[in-house]
Amino acid sequence: MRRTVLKSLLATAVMAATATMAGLPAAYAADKEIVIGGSIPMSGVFAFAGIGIHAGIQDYVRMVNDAGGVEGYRLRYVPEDSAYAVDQSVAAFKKITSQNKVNFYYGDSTAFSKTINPELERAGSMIMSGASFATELNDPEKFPFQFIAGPDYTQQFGILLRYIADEKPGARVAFVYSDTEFGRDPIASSREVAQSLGLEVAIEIMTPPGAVDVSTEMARLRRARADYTIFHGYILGPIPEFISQARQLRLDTQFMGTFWTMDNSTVMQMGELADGFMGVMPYSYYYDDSTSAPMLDKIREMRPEYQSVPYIQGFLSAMLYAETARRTIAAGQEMTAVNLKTALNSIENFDTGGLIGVPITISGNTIPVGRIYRADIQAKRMVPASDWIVLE
Amino acid sequence: MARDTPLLVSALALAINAQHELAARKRQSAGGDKVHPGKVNPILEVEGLTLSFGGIKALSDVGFEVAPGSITTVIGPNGAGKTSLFNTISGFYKPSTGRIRFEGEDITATRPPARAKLGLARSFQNIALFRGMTVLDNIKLGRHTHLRTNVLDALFYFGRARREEMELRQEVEERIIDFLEIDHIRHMPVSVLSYGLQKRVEMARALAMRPKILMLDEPVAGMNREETEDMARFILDVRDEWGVTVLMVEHDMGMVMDLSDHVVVLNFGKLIADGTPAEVQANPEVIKAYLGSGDVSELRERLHQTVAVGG
Amino acid sequence: MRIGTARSSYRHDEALFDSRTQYAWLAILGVALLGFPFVADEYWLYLACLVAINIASATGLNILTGYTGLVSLGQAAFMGIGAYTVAAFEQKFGTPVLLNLLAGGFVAMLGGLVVGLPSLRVKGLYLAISTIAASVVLHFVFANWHSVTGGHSGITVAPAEILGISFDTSFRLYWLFVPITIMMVIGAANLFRTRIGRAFIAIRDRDISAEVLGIPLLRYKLLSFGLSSFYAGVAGGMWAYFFRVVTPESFPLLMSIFFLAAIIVGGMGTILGAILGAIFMTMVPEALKLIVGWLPLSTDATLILSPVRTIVFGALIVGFLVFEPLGLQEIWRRIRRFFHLWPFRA
Amino acid sequence: MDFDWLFLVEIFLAGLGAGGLYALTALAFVLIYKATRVVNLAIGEMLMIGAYLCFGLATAMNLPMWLAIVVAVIASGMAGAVLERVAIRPMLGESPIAVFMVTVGLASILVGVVELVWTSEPRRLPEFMPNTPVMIGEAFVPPKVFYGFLVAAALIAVALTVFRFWRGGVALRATASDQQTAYSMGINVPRVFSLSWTVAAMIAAIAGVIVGAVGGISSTMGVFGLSVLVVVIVGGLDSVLGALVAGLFIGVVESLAGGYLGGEYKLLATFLILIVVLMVRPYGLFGTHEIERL
Repeated sequence: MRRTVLKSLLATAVMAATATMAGLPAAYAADKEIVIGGSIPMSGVFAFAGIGIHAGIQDYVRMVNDAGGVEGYRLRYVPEDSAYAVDQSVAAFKKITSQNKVNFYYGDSTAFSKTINPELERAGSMIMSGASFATELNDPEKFPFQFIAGPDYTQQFGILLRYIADEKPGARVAFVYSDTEFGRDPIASSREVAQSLGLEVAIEIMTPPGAVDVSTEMARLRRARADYTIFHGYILGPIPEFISQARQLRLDTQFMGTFWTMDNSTVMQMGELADGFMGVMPYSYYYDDSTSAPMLDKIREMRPEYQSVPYIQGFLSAMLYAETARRTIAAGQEMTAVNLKTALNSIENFDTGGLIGVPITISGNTIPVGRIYRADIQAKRMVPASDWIVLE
Repeated sequence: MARDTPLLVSALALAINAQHELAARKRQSAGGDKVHPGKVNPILEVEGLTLSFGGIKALSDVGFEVAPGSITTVIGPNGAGKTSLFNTISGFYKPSTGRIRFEGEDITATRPPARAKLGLARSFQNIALFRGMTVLDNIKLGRHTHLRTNVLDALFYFGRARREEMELRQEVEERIIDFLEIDHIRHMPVSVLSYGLQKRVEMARALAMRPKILMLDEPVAGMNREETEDMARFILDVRDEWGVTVLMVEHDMGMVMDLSDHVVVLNFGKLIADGTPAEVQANPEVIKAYLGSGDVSELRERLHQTVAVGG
Repeated sequence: MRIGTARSSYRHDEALFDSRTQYAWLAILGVALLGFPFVADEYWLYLACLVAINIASATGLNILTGYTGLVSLGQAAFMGIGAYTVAAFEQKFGTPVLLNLLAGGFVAMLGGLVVGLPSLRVKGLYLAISTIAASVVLHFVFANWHSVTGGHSGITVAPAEILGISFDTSFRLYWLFVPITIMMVIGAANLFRTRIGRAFIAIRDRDISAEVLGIPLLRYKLLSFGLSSFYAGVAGGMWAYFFRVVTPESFPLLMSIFFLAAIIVGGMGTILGAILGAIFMTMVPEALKLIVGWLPLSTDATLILSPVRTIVFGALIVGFLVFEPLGLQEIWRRIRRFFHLWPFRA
Repeated sequence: MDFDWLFLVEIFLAGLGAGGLYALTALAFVLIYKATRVVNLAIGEMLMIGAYLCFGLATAMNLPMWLAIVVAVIASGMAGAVLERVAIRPMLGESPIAVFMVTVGLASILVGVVELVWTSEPRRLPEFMPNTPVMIGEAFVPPKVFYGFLVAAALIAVALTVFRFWRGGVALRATASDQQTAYSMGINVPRVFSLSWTVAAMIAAIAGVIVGAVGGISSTMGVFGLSVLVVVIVGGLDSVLGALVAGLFIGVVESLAGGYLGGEYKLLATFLILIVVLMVRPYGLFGTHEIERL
């Protein structure tokens, strides 16, 4: 008697445990759906980007579903906060992929993209993009199921350098970057790019993470007499201090930045110092109305207040996921990683509805397009300083 | 100061109570062949020891010998340098001059762990038991230098480690724990023990070190009469049954005069007397040192009381 | 209600587990560990592997900090040495997995010995700070010794392979990591049944007295450093096989603090403490996520997750130190004692 | 090519500027250590709290900058007192290592609180220092660094004077040399504890505002505390003079390493110095060596 009670108790416990672990959400998984998973850095040091990315993906998914989905499939977005920590991102990935049949995944960092890559190859059922623009990821051999929804960091430098070479042939440029993987990423390769464009790299200055005072670096920068100074590997960090000291010294150099520095709110935080600051941006800003951009109109309709560039990036990522899925389904193929990636790479002269001002083509793992913007402190906006630049 | 007064008090008490059990035991065990320092090869020789801390001399030119099988006691008023002397002998302090010889070998430059291995074991004045361990582990720790277990043995707990631990356990149980009558507390953490028991565990640990010479720093300080007598009995037994030489620092003059074969007196870091208990008691320097260090009239008064009670 | 068992021999008394009840529980634990991978999904297996790695490293730190009393804020850096060694061995020589893990342990041990060298001259907090210095120096080496460490982009590690089986899923890695961790934990437990463990505790409790009792301080402090960093090295090696990419930023100072927190929360100087602490601290972020998910808050609730986690992390350290310095294992012990006597005494 | 002397002078001055801030923060650290024997790893985070309070008051509450600084410093002092009462006082008599770990936990809590209130996005303090370049001879010194140094130097001078002549300072020194004796002499030791944390938090807050003005504020600015840790170890945990000398020294060394070797060598250089000092003079250049007893 007692034994049977124990047995049934045990059985219940085991069943309960199994049910919890197997994850109940899978229960309502319909067969006609496309799942977008995401390790989104909604908290932690990268939260400002994560929040935007999250909203962007969410909005696009809602928009598509409201319009009837993709070829009869509904999009489902399953995000999980990663706090921008690799172990938690991976935990989120495992959790989401074990409880859902995921087709697309959004990762939060270079480290995560690299860590999860073998897992992607093994799973062979999904492709991934993310918040990382690392040059290393732009290698279809090593990262066959990943892509970057924009230009990688070296390409961003390439766009800046191309602009510089056009504006002032033979100019001297300085690279100022942080001592992180992020900061070091494009430096070595861009040195060569600069050379091939006939530019001279006057100095490369690395700043330690969390550096407070940049006077020492400024003393070096000043002596390099660079015409252009490109910052990379920072969000905001020491950039304003550099600019402020340069102003005091009446240093004649044009300061420039890359994607993560270039959000409107980030640049405008610099206040007066931001005036004339330039940089590369692969997407149109929320308020950009220079050309007709139906997608931007829709975004502005959904969200009347300013949306950050990570929002646009997330939105565009979701758009590319959907387009990839559409092409795969339309071709009557199964949604495997190989087929999805092939479909993605078939995207050519694709109209993003103005998110990027020119039709895009995915070459390799990236979209090598961008535009130079300049900060207009009166309008508190970034205004285009060049046309769209497409790298070959 | 107060702790020094028992000299005369106890000496008197001793004189009155000549039938004291311990005294009887001692006479019995020491027998007729009273040990005379210098006649036999000493087990420990201290020679011209000087120790200074930033100009202050804790010991100056101290020299004496400890005969094997003897019970030698170092006495002296507070701050006389007794514990400094112990610390120097166990190697914790480095003397500026002088040497220490153990069984004829110069160990002045030997590191403390090596001295422990040679057979110098000690207890501490302010009890240095390891509070995070049980009584048993504290005692076992004493055997450290005589065990061979290395890291690999230990991690796998195979062969040597297991064998050694078993042998050690057996020996500790049978020879030390039983001997010192602490079997009831063997699994207790030392921190919950009474002062007297802690002192006893410290002695057990020192015994586990396979000592040739056992150095006890105030073994009965703070104990009541009964505990003191137990401890005195253990000290005698250690000498008689284990054949271990004892060197101790003690304030309880009754016990000192009872147990010791040989007494060394320090004052202000200097050796002022060195001889049998009787010789030392009669030494005017010693009396002066003790009287000079306290309130003479108070001492007299207490002497009177003791006599009154004793009589 | 349980009745104390009479011990028949010293061997029995010296055993790690002595009562029949304990063996029964051990058997249940064993069955649970064996059965777990078959009922758990990928996510739980992932967490199980992470917990195993963290237990191994926390146990190592516990030897050094919990038992020997030498505070180290370099545990993550030593894990880094192990991880890089494994990655480099795997990449350059393709040697067998277990050998790589051992090599990771040994190289980390060498690092530990060097860092431990100042431990005779400096003590306590000075030593803790010199381990921070070691972390900084090691980070620099990881980031700048390109030919071996691959600089900032690090090394990608091929999956562990034993007898043709590729350990590329959490399910398979579970069968690699859990036995290794169990062996390491048992090793640590054994250590404290012998003279070596006793010497460590003696050094922690009163190092100078220990010296007079025959324990050569420098040798044993170094030994403790060496063992602890060996554990960290092996754990780091497992980490490398688990995350499959090793970069200088994989092993931040915060990770060292995490391990210190784990042994404080779990209970310093007990084997069970390191285990409980590592499990607890690994699960806290996940649990917080669940709790925030359950709470009827708006979707923006996740935005406060990271700061809340940081606060909880600190609060756990402070809370345990102030209110329960003996850690979770003491709470566990009290619960057990309660049930031993139950229902006769509450 | 000629040796660029001006460059050397400029980075030397920049180093002194940073060193002044190190010295100031180290002073706060030593103050706590002397009075309470607590090695406070949260010193960098106390700095951060001061800077963020100032930021919050100046932006959200629109206070003028000078008032924001004053209020932030006072509030930081109160926060310091609270921390001491809640987390440090209960640890009286515990091992120094346990107390040290408490400060590690406190550091984490403070970071979390800042991220909760202000998010982890980096911020900039409103400009409040003169903006005209400062030239010493031909060498350019960034005005913020220059004025930051002046403020640090002035504060250190005030602190030293107070420490020397004011009654509370005397009590503090007495407590520092011997808690028991101080107790028996009728000094209110808990009050001294509380006072030292309050004052240290206030000093740290000022340092935080200056550091924030120079380099911006973020929830990771507590890293600054790591360099300060090196400073106090090199100078000797209990030596005010050591904190000052080592502060300037480390500042200059970091600057020289950054100027001539590159940014990645800054932290490396300071920590290598730390290791050398630990090996050669374990108790720092000016610290007191405690005699061990058996």
